[in-house]
Amino acid sequence: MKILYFAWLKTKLGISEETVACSAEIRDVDSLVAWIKSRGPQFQEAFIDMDVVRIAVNQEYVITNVPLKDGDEVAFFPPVTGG
Amino acid sequence: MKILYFAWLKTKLGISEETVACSAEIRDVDSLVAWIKSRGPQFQEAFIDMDVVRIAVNQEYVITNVPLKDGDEVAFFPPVTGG
Amino acid sequence: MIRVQPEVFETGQEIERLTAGRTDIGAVVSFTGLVRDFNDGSDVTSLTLEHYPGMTERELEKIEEEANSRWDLQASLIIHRFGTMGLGEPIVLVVTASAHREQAFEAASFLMDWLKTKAPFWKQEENSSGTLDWVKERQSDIEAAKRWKD
Amino acid sequence: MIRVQPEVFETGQEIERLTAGRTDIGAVVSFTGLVRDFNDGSDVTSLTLEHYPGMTERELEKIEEEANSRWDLQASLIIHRFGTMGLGEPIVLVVTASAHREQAFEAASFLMDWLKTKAPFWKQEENSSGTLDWVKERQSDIEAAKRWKD
Repeated sequence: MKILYFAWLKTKLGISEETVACSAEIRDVDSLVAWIKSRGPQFQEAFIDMDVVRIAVNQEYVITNVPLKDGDEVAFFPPVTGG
Repeated sequence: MKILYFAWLKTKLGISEETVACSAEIRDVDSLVAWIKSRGPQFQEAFIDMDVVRIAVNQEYVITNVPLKDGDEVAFFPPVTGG
Repeated sequence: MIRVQPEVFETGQEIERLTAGRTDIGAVVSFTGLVRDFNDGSDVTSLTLEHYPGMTERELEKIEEEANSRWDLQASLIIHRFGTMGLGEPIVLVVTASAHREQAFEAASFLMDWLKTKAPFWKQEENSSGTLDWVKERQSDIEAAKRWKD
Repeated sequence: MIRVQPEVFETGQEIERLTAGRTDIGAVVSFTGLVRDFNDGSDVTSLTLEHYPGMTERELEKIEEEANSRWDLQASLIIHRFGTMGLGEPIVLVVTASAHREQAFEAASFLMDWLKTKAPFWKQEENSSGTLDWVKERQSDIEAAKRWKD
């Protein structure tokens, strides 16, 4: 599945987009976040406060844990500040 | 003093502006209205319901009886409908 | 700034003029009132606005001052036309500029509500049979104006 | 109608286009958000907006649909820019047209409030020392959005 990062999440991680395969370890939003955080200190730090991380699955906001499958698009970003 | 009529008051009376001298009989807004109403049936009718007549003295709304003097400008008009 | 005029105006041009060269304005709200072909259940072919020259300007200035005392505005504009207007033509324009959007929105809404119940203008509608009718005061306008205490 | 674009737009032209040839519209409200030189206590020299292509359009469309379901609108428009913008340039435009002014005012205010808290845009400000800062979410925007129940 495609993972997208925006705004300071993108600059902090130095990644805007990556592809991750679903697995027994990465099967829903919560396990995806846990896996991302395990990748190193900058990942751990970026996701330390989930109150300032918004999540969209297939371009729709999600606020609860939802299952993921290959082909999904998951985006992580800070609270929006447009307008 | 100068008396002005606007909108349906003007069309009903057929007068847009006239000059009336202050006197013992015409000394404030109430007595001016009483005098105007005494001038004939169309005057009587136009001023029969003072709830739909707004009054301005020297271009300021008045809602109570105020004294008048020569040189004043008194206007009678219906509730406004601009905008 | 207020203007009372028979001429048509262009909303965009007026907004442009009000904000040109300024970099301190964050929010601009405009309200344009247009002549529409249908009002209170009857067709309209043209609209004529009578007003009270002199008092109109005074009232509009007072209303604008009041808005500026209640909200933090960086610029404001009221234009109101008089005379005869065709369908789709603009009648009135209110523009408010502020650093913050709620201020600009509220002030514009207030300006329209007070203008509707205080500025000495009277509308006369012509319909397709050629009849001229004075427009009646609307209860909804009176209620709207009451939202903002005197 | 919604548009997401890097190009500058002109508020007047957009209003004109939305209402051209129509005689059923009585009230048009526009909101324009501009880049200002000062924000949350620091000077700003330019603004860059990042967005989430695809989701942005979807969210704006949903917000516009929601406004049309809540208010009786005859036309509506949302334009939001992305990319780098200079001081005084427009960022966002919302236009609502209705037969009645309260409808147009409320819908425009709603569109801005929801857009501010839902549309995936992120502002980055550059100041005079060349520092780039991500703009923080504002509590006042969250409160404003809460006025309109989900």
